[in-house]
Amino acid sequence: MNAQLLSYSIWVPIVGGLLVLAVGDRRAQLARWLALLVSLLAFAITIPLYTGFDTHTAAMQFSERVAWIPSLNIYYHLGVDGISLWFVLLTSFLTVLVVISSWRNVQTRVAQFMAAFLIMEGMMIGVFCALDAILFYVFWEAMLIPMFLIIGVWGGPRRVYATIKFFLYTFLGSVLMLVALLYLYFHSDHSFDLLVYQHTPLGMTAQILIFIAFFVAFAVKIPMWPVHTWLPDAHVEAPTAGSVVLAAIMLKMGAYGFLRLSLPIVPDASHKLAWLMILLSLIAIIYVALVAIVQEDMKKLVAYSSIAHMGFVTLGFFVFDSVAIEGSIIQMLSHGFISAAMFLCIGVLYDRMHTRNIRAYGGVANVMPIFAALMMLFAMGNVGLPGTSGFVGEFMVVLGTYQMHPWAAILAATGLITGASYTLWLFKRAIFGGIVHPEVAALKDLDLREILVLGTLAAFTLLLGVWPAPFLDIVHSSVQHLVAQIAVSKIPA
Amino acid sequence: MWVFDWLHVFPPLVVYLIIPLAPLAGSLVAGFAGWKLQEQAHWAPLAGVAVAFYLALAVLFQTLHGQDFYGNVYTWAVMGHLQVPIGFDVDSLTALMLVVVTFVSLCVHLYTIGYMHGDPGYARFFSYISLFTFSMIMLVMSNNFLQLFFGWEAVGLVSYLLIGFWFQRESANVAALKAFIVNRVGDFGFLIGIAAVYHYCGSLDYRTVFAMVPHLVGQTVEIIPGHPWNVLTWIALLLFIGAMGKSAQVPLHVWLPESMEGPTPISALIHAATMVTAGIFMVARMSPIYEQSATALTVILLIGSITALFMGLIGLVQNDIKRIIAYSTLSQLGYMTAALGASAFSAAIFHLMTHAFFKALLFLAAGSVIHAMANEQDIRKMGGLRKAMPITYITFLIGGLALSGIPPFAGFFSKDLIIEAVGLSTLPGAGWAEFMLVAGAFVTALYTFRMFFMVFHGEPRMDPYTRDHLHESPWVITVPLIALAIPAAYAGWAYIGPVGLGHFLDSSLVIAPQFNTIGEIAAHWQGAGVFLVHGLEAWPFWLAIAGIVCAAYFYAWRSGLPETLSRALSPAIWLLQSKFGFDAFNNAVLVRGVIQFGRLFWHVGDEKLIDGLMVNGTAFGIGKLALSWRRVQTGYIYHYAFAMIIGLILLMTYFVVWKG
Amino acid sequence: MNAFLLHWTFAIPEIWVLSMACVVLLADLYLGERLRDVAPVLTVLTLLGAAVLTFFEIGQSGTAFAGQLILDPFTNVAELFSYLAVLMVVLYSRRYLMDRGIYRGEIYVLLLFALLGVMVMVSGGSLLSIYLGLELLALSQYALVAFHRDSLSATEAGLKYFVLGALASGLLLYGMSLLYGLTGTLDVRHIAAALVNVNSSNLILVFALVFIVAGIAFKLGAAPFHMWLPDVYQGAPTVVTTFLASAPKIGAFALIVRLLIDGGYGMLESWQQIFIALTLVSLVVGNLIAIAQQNLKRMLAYSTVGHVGFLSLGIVAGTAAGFASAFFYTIVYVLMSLAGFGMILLLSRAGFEAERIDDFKGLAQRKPWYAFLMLIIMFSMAGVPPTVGFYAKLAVFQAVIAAGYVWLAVIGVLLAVIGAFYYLRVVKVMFFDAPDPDVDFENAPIVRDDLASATLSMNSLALLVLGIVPGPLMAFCFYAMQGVI
Amino acid sequence: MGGQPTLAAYLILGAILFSIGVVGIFLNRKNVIILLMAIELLLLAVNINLVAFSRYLGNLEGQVFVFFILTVAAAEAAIGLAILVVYFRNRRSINVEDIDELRG
Repeated sequence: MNAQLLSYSIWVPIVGGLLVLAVGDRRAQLARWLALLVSLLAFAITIPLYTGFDTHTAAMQFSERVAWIPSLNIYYHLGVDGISLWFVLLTSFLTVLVVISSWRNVQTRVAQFMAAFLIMEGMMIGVFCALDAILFYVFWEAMLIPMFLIIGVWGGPRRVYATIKFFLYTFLGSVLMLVALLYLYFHSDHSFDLLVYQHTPLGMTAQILIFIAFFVAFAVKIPMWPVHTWLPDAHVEAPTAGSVVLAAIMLKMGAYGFLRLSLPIVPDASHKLAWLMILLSLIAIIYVALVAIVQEDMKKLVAYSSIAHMGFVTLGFFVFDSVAIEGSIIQMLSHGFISAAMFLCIGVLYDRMHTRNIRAYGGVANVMPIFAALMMLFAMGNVGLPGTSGFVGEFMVVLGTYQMHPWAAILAATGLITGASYTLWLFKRAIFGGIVHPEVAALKDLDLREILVLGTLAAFTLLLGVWPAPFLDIVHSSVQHLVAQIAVSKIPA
Repeated sequence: MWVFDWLHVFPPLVVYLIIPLAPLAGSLVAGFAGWKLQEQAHWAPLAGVAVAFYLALAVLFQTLHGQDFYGNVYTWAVMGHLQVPIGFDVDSLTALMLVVVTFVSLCVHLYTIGYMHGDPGYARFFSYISLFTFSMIMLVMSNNFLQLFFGWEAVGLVSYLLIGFWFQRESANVAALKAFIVNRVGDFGFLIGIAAVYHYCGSLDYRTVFAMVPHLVGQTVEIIPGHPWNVLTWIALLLFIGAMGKSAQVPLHVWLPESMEGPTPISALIHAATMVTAGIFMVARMSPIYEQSATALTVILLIGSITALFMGLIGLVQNDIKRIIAYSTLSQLGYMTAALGASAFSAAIFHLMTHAFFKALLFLAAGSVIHAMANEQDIRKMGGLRKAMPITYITFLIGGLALSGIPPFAGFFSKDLIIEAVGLSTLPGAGWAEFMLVAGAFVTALYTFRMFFMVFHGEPRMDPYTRDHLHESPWVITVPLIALAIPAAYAGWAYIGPVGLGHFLDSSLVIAPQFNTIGEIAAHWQGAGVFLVHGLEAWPFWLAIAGIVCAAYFYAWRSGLPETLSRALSPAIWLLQSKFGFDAFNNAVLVRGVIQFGRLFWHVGDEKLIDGLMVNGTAFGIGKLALSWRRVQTGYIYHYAFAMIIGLILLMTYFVVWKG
Repeated sequence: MNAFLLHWTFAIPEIWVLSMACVVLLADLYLGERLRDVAPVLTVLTLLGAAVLTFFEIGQSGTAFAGQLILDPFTNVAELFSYLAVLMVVLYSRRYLMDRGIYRGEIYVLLLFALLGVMVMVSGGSLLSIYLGLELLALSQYALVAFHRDSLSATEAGLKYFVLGALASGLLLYGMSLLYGLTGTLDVRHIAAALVNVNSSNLILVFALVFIVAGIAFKLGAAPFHMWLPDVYQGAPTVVTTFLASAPKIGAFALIVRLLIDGGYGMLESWQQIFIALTLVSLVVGNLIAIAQQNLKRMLAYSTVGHVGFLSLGIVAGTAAGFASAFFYTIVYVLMSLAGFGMILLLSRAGFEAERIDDFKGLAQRKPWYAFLMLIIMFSMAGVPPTVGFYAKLAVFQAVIAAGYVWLAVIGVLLAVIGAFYYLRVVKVMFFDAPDPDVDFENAPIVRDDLASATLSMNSLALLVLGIVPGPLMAFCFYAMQGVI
Repeated sequence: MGGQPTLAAYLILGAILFSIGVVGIFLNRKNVIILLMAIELLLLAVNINLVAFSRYLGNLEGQVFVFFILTVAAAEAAIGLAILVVYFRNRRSINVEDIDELRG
């Protein structure tokens, strides 16, 4: 069992998803329970990854390697290290919550909905585990299909525009990555192994071109300014669960791509273009945060705030400091919890009121105190308050960035102010205040199921904030290794 | 002391741990079980804070005997090569702060039982104030910058929650938001400061950092290329930006007056006695850093004295009882900051302590008045309350005298010490600072007693119903008033020696010899009595007396005069009423600017340029292209054949012409 | 045994198909109306028999009839896939033809003759046999396209196809005649040998190549020789369109293998240039114009042009791996087209062709299974993993990058993105739109055809399964091409 | 000069005939029958080429090829005319400009 743990993590949800699909939409309740069971099982499978993880090595663990397409020398090669482990766990964990949270608010084509999420879970875990370039790419792209359907079928009024934009944008980004991967194949003695790529010597021009190709793919996914405009649309139209997965996991893939591909494979180009990445990250932090402030749609606001938060992640990568990179990883993890929670909170409101316009609310705290308290916690996480997970990553990134570029750190730290502004202004307008609209007066507070979902996320938000050490311990060895790797030039003498 | 002896059975760390955790536990109980406990929700927080106070006293006695503590509880995180623990640094400064914080907090808890009785958010309120106590304790006990920042931000959070406690009120929400964001501006600088500390010292641990400081002297940094700055000045100023936010120094003071939207106990606890003093505490704690930078000290000195005078001036034209006290708080914080600038750290802490007592007292007394007046806060609608509320009257008077610096009340000693220290300071601008502080003494007395006379003396101006229902407050309110009045009266006399002149705090502070103003005073120290007598001959005392006399003349005997005066001085009054335009500037430039830029980026940048032009434009262009190319497919055979032949010919031409 | 008849056994599959085509013709003629099903059943048996016969030939190689026919792994593999393609067309066809009153034996006879043409092209070893195979295929196709005699669009399509097809044959032939004049032989292997001595910048040779490539491009449907393709695909009965998009593409690919690789590999540099041009134009034209289409058949026709552009990338590479990947792409394209047109076939009813994209509105709610299958097909065509369409693109991109044409690969992937748009539109219509009440699949008279449905399911699922396990199919295609260079 | 025409002359003739055929296909806007004739012209040009080369090379293969082409051309013409007939039945016209139902 232990040997194929990663395969099980990937395929159990996919097969389970197909089973759910087979149950059919007519037996909705059965489909829900089965989906819950599968997601729990999948989560249980990933837990031994954590308990059995060796924190002292940067090597890949739980590796599997089988020939897959011999004609092209493609392997089914899986493995996790400190960088990817948390994202595997985050994915399997959040899927459970997503299934529970969609228990009642999805009433049409239930089996298809649940199946899409389970299948997507498997693929997303696949992205984080894949060590073969083509395998990575396959999971990376395949994941688009379920998300495309989720937004398109269960989404809001402009769902078609949003989902096609989402798909084409990300597709456009990733095809160039494919070209780069193929190019690498011919410069690494016909191998698609990502670990081999990391040791492939490359000239500067090649590195820069590859970097740009990777950049387009990952920047779209993260998303970085100026290729971010698909995200607010996708979020606004996606159903709650879709937004959760999109924000909490999918955005992380782009960042993960930088860590797994860009930095170790083209270190010299990364150094050379770091200024650009830092610039774009800062624009994301400042510009996008300002845009977030003036939003009227709650989801759009949180979507823009996601972009701003991911700006810290990319900023942390490109200062090449271990504190900053670890901070970025923690920031990604934390954003996984907090953005998921924020979207779930908005979903809770949307389920009751069927609008996301901030003006339609006001005074929710009067009638939904438990909800207001939980959302306050997540809002504070979003603001980056110490003691919540949101603080740790931003703090580390600023600390690390200051080492290299004090100005960048100073500009990034303005996120402290703008983040507080848009989040709390949202809170003030929607949750606080007196009740203006009669519909709000009729709102019911959270039920047990919702408390369970949000409470779990709250627990993790606090845990990661109060004691990030266990989370960081997993990451150290791999990040140290990565930093050492980036420091060495790959340009052939 | 015998009452603390039994604590020896515990390891010291446990005792230190219980100090923050007891209020936290109280907060959690009130928060989670509040809906069930209802009117009984106060017991757990009260007990928690009482325990903390008791232990804080124990710790104070320990430190009196030289038993300091410096150690870690657990490793918060290991980041790269940086290990960040959560730990405690307990020395005399911390112990003193602990006692002040827990004592005021205990009083406020007690007072709240009566004041907030019947409020639907009763349990929530207790949960918040206990949480606040926890945060503040974490802040003062911290032994590293991260934990300091944690406490720093956490008090900001609770302050936000408490200002917006009555979340149905628009004004409260706005005030809360403003408080948080302005504090964040300060925290922004503070965070960068911490990052700089880490950069130059490689650690966030106080002792390690302080040990590194001597090595940094003379190092420079070019944040703006071509302008080398002293590293320590840079760090010190960044950290001070944080202090400006928390301790409401100009220009980051704007949140504090508005924070009076919160319930009165909060104004007493947070906005007088504890949270706002965090900045003062922090600078004192970082004295090893500040002492290395004359530039930073000068900036601090000037900002402090500007705040002290000009915020006091605004207090003159306010009519809301709480706002007057709030502006007085700003002004007093200015005094403390100025003391820091003059390297009179112990004087600042001493004033912090006395101020905590008398300002909490004033706030609670004001709360008592407001309570009696059925939530009326406008002093123009009060008057003659002294008969109905004797205890409140007496305690308020004690607080007022202390605030105005009339001997032998606490404020006199601490304030005079500060003015004297600033007078001795050799920093550039110290003369101006001294002038402003001395002038401030007059202003302080004037606005304090204007308020005092308008509230308690003269004709009652409230409506008849309220007048008939005036009453003294219940014991849960008056007991804290009395409890606070005692130290407000005697703490100055009793503690100026040990606290104000620094023998007690010596171990916690570092003062460079060239800035040692307190040392100079201490060298000629002949006891509190002599200091008092000496003070009677100095300007500040007489100015304060003049202030009181003016106030009495204008507001008690010749109540028509202010009208005439204000007409005569209308431009000045207008300037004061508009609070020197800070709010107007912030709203018109900063807030509007941010929103305008946000809209610009959104509508023009995102929607028009990126989405409209690049994304949808590309899609639109491709679609157009497809439609037009489609027309090439005419359906006519001869066109199809023609296309084939053209293709053929082009290929042949290619080979003939280019390949030749 | 004389030299001419040496290895005549290599032609057994061709002989078997020819004989059986005659048998089917006669059987249908005499059994007439009463036993209509005899023709398709016999056809299926013919195909299975041919498969068995071909199967026995695997592993052998050589030439027969004095070099007229070549037997090598490519012959075997290409023929096997051609059988498979025709088999699926036959399995799909029955109900569609019945609904339109053209369920006659001739169509199966024509299919078998066309198949024979493909087989001869695949195994053709000389210009003569290749030409004969080509014409056999072409003439059968003209007849097939116009098979629905009462349909104006079918006959118009037939007419256009005929005229342009004849023109293309003429071009090809003209090129062949020049090649013959230069080398003095019709045998492709001798031509290859003779070309060694010809200066590669010989203008006549280059013209010959241009003409030949133009002919091939027409058969493949590469722009600018593609203009017949949309009209014919749209106008022909869908069964015929399905066929047109399957086996004949293998035949067209065989033209490349036999004429350009077996015969003209020495001239690689020259025709590589031509193919770069064709590839670029095809990619752009196919993928762009497809966006503007409302008719699904027509859209798939333009997408075919795009696919031809992609598969030509493998040919541009000019390496063994490149040709193998192009072949793999061809096979995958055939599988995808069979499924795509099969879907239209199955959803069509008497008096209703499910060929407008809007006809698929809300399919996911009415027939979720079909919608799911169509989803797979569309994503496979778009080249999104985990469908086999992705590996086809992967293989050609890999080959073209290996050959150093990174810029071509970049253009290719960008057009793949544009291409994805129109496939997505179909998915969008099926899954996101509400069903159109005017288009009612349920009320039209239904003749259940479980066999066809099962075939379609297998066909579409194969795209997914092959996407997860693409190794064997790819290995098979690589095996086929190993004997070629 | 004089006497036997050279190979080049035959090839030029072939090329001219071929060109006439091609031009006939795309310049003719009237009648489909003319298209059929133009196609025959194309094949004829090829045949001339092949025969000329065969003669010039002294190799019979080209002439054999010609016979096959002639046969195929006959079959092609038959099918072409058949299609034309069914088309005419449907459309009542064999005007080339009317064949534009399918386009775009």
